[in-house]
Amino acid sequence: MNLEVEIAGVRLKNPVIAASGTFGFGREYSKLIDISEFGAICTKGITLKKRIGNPQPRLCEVYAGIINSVGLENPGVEAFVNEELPFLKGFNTKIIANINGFTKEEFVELTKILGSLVDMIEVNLSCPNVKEGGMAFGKDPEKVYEITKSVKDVASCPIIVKLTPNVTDITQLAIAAEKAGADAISLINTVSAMAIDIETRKPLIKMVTGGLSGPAIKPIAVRMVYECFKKVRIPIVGMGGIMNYKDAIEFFIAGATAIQIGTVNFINPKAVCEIKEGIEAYLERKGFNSIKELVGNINI
Amino acid sequence: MNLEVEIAGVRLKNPVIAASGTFGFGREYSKLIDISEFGAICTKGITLKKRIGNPQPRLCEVYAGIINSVGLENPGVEAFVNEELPFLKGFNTKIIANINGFTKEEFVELTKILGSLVDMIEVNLSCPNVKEGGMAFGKDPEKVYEITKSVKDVASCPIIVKLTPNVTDITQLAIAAEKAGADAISLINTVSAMAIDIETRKPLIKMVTGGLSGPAIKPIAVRMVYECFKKVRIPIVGMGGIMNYKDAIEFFIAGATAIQIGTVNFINPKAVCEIKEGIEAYLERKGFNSIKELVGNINI
Amino acid sequence: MKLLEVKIEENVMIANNIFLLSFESEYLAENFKPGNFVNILIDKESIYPLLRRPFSISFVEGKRVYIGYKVVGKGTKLLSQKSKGEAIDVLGPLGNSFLTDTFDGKVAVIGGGVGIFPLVGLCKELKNRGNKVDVFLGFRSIKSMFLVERFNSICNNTLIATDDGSSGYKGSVVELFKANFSKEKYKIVFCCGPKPMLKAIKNLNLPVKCYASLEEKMACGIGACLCCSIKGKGDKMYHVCSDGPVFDIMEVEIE
Amino acid sequence: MKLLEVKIEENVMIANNIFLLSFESEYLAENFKPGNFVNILIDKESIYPLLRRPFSISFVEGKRVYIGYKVVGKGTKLLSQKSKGEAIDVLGPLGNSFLTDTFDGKVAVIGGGVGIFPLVGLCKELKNRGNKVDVFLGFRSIKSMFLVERFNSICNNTLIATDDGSSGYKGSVVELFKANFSKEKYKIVFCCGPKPMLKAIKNLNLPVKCYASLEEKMACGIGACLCCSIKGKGDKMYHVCSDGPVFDIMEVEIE
Ligand SMILES: Cc1cc2nc3c(=O)[nH]c(=O)nc-3n(C[C@H](O)[C@H](O)[C@H](O)COP(=O)(O)OP(=O)(O)OC[C@H]3O[C@@H](n4cnc5c(N)ncnc54)[C@H](O)[C@@H]3O)c2cc1C
Ligand SMILES: Cc1cc2nc3c(=O)[nH]c(=O)nc-3n(C[C@H](O)[C@H](O)[C@H](O)COP(=O)(O)OP(=O)(O)OC[C@H]3O[C@@H](n4cnc5c(N)ncnc54)[C@H](O)[C@@H]3O)c2cc1C
Ligand SMILES: Cc1cc2nc3c(=O)[nH]c(=O)nc-3n(C[C@H](O)[C@H](O)[C@H](O)COP(=O)(O)O)c2cc1C
Ligand SMILES: Cc1cc2nc3c(=O)[nH]c(=O)nc-3n(C[C@H](O)[C@H](O)[C@H](O)COP(=O)(O)O)c2cc1C
Ligand code: FES
Ligand code: FES
Repeated sequence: MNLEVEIAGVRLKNPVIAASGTFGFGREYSKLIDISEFGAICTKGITLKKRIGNPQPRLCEVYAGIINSVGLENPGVEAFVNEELPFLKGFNTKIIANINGFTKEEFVELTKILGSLVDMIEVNLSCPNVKEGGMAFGKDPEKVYEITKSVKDVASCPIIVKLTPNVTDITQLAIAAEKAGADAISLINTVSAMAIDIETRKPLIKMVTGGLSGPAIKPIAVRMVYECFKKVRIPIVGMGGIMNYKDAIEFFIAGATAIQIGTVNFINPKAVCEIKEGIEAYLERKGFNSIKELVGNINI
Repeated sequence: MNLEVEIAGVRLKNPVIAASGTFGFGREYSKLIDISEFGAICTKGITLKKRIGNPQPRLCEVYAGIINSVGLENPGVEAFVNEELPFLKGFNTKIIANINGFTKEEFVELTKILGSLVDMIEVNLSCPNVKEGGMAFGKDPEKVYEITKSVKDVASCPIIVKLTPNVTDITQLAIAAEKAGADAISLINTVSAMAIDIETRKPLIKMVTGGLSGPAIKPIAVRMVYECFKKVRIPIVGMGGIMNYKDAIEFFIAGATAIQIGTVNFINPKAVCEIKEGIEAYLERKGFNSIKELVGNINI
Repeated sequence: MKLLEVKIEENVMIANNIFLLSFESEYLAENFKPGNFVNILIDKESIYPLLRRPFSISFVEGKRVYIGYKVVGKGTKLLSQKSKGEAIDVLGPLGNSFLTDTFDGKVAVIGGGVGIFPLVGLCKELKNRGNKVDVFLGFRSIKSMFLVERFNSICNNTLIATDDGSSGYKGSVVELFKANFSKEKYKIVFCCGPKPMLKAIKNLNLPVKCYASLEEKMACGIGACLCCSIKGKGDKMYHVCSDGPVFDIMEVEIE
Repeated sequence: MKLLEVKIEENVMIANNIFLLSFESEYLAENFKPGNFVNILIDKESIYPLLRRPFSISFVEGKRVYIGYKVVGKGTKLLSQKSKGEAIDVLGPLGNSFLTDTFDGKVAVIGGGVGIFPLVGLCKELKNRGNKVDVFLGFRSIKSMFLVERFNSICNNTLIATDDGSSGYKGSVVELFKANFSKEKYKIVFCCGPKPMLKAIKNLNLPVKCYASLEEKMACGIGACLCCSIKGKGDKMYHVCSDGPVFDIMEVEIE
């Protein structure tokens, strides 16, 4: 069964990608599974300078999901390039660098540095856990356009723009990204959320609100992928709450060319293998010849 | 323990309200529980004319939630007044009429008819399951202002404005409603969502998308209540995924003066009693004298 | 109707993936009418599955209430894993019931798949009331048959149709029924089964009354949420849970 | 570290709400070092609880691995309901370990609440290496005590503190330790317990090295998600799951 997909000329041997921030730089999981199983690995969010991230607590569990507020802790782009990238390159998988700027210039700078070193860049315009940049930019279609355009101008690799679900109409962001020349969009980043410890009356996340991921957000993500699929022609990378192959199939039918899996890695590090096998068996059972035939193939 | 709360001069003997659309007009549940247990009952959404609602399927289950697309099936305001209201009036609980217009004039008309007959009116500017009116209005702060103002001009009872979570910034809607004279706001209505049957590749909801309710949306709802509490001074009626007293307490701490319970009624019709008892025991255990002391009492 | 906490007496597989579950409830047994269903909360703490699950009451023996079900998803799988003595939360009896009079002539009862379950209680009652009852049962194959012995002992004739012909008539149970209809001159027809079967029966345009028990996805099960609505004639809306599940087949749209 | 599917051998309550669970795993037993923990997936199908739950390996006997835990929420409740023979999915061994050398003098080990569990394995190993070990254990009251006999049989001295004085010293285990410290001239200190306890120990500004096993909420347990970060000196960030859980108490911020 042919699981190969193509995003802006980059061939992924299968459509399952490790979601940014849930897989580090691959090092840790490589001790547990063969990380070449992934079609691509999206790195932890990278910034120009090293960041120590947000204070504790950064994580809490809610009904069918988790809220996190890591706040882009990362060693900075230089350390990434020198210490992490060489390791990642040792695997037979594509590398997507997830970049985060606090100004347009930072996005441009990161793109210049990384463009020739990685297979693709995912421009994170949707991090809910930083005060500036991230989602603050990403909610405004004009800003999405502006940053995407600036990044594209200097990019020597394809650009994926990652969108936030915390907006009235995500298709406006998708359209803005497409117009600005994005090669693909990815969605959804986490949903802004909050939980309170009723014993202490304190928020369970120190920063008060954080990003909700996991099964709880899946129906929101599927809806948004479907909405965007109707509005843009560039490939969509879908994610949000995928726990198994059935969830993954929903995203393809809704219009995703590839998918990312995040939270499930924490629970089941072998999810990538199970999801790939499940997709394959499904395609065979349903008489499809390739995963591409499934993309957006919805019966309305 | 004092569970009484007040919204715009209307005293509810306790802060637990049956959420619109999940409790019909009280008739069915009255066979199962004493519906006077509720501080108030919010009716199924009422329109000027009878509506047959959306085609089947209208319901599906997802991770920790359900998606519905009832589409405001209801007998129309006249039948409500003549056939349902007299029955509801027989109980020792406040009555909140949930009204739905497809134009501003319809909202005004409904308010004129119902203002003197019920204790409060909840203006539903957030139904995701109709093409016109509802959420289409409710996403735009200016429309929220306009409709709220028109309704307030003719209202002879307090007005609650029910807000949609499917926006970039719900506080703008809250502020608009407050400015226009709303006596309270209620949130959240359901989250726009979608699920697909992978065997048939058909959406599990005939209208393709529907409204997500239940535990999955709770952390989104708590966040929005907290955001609005910081921005408006009128009382907030909080809801979204409340399954038990612990969930309810989170909403009070986040800033809700009263809460509504919806989906949980289907699962546990006695939830109202359990939640009230739980709140009471919590307040005692924590040394509070009344539920009012808990509202917005968060430790940041 | 009441909210009842009952203890499972028995929960056994009677065919491939098909289970028969029983519990004692005087209240349900006394108030049961054929066609009624219950809405079962399989696990109080569970948020997935979240909703109650509706199942017809198959039949009643003394205080003992029987439910038959097929494992199709998360909820029924969990239910099948419950053992004797475990508690489940049952809301019922719900819905209307089949018309069970003494009819002036033979009665035909048609069932397909799990739609067969509620027909046990119906046939028992029809016989109690002195009717002659022929039952037509449709299965995939001989391997997926269940309760046939029980129908045999209740009804005048038990006619089987299987898709693969491994038992009885080869083909649809509706064809089998149709072939017998003109011959037997049934006075009234009752049916329950998958939508294509009910549609086929409706399309026969029978010259006698025909009542069908329908299914729709349900949230409340008592008429409050309006999730289970179906269209009647004109703009009449029925709620399968409270106006049904049994309807005059000509009065409702079956899609 | 490996993903292991193990079968529960024993899962018994050893004090009020405190359980001791064991399973066989040659791999874990061989690779275990005191301080290591495992990340347990209690139920594969569950979406609530969703994440794995981290527990220290308490001690090892032959191929048998022991975990002790307190029922505090949804996950531990579910775990406590598992019985012998049921499978759980265990990821481990994770994290670093306590320094277990042969020290030139007495060793003090301090534990409070469930923080006592990992100290069993630690004390065993310290004794194996020929150290003299005094262990200080803090409990609420005599009723909530556990594993004391076991420590008695391992350590040179087992000193108890209870909040209500129902057994041993009345007051905090840190006070008890402090009172003994000058007298006994411990060469090194190891501790595990609730944050206030660790903070109090840190505030003693001991003239010897002190290592503490810390807890933070964890998602991955292996250093990938960065949810469990704590601050070191300057802007150094440590990850409790992979750089820890054992840290030089003076090197990390304990809030
Ligand atoms: C009035 C009525 C009587 C029924 N009687 C029986 C019976 O006697 N025996 C039996 O085996 N089945 C019966 N069913 C169908 C039964 O309710 C479903 O098979 C069951 O709910 C499936 O639950 P699940 O969690 O295993 O499946 P899932 O597919 O995981 O369920 C997901 C959701 O879909 C709903 N659902 C799934 N299938 C159906 C269906 N066919 N009809 C209505 N809702 C459905 C579930 O209730 C749930 O909300 C009846 C349905 C209705 C409405
Ligand atoms: C390295 C490490 C070792 C541990 N060793 C033990 C042990 O040996 N014995 C023992 O009883 N407990 C131990 N804990 C704490 C244990 O992980 C929690 O008590 C447990 O996760 C609670 O799960 P729950 O579902 O019952 O509680 P819930 O409160 O429902 O859990 C909700 C979430 O909070 C997390 N959580 C809750 N309490 C803690 C805590 N104290 N530390 C970290 N995360 C927490 C859970 O993992 C889960 O993600 C250890 C924690 C860590 C980090
Ligand atoms: C702990 C954690 C850290 C994350 N960090 C990032 C990040 O650095 N950059 C980014 O674009 N998304 C980040 N995300 C979002 C995920 O990539 C993904 O969009 C989201 O979790 C939804 O997918 P899931 O439900 O499969 O986890 C993070 C998510 C989690 C749970
Ligand atoms: C079946 C169903 C029908 C609903 N109908 C209405 C409605 O008519 N008017 C309205 O304002 N909200 C309606 N709602 C939304 C609820 O009132 C509530 O805002 C939402 O379900 C979130 O609360 P919950 O998670 O407790 O259910 C409906 C919800 C459900 C599940
Ligand atoms: S299931 Fe709620 S009205 Fe029928
Ligand atoms: S728990 Fe993921 S880095 Fe520590």
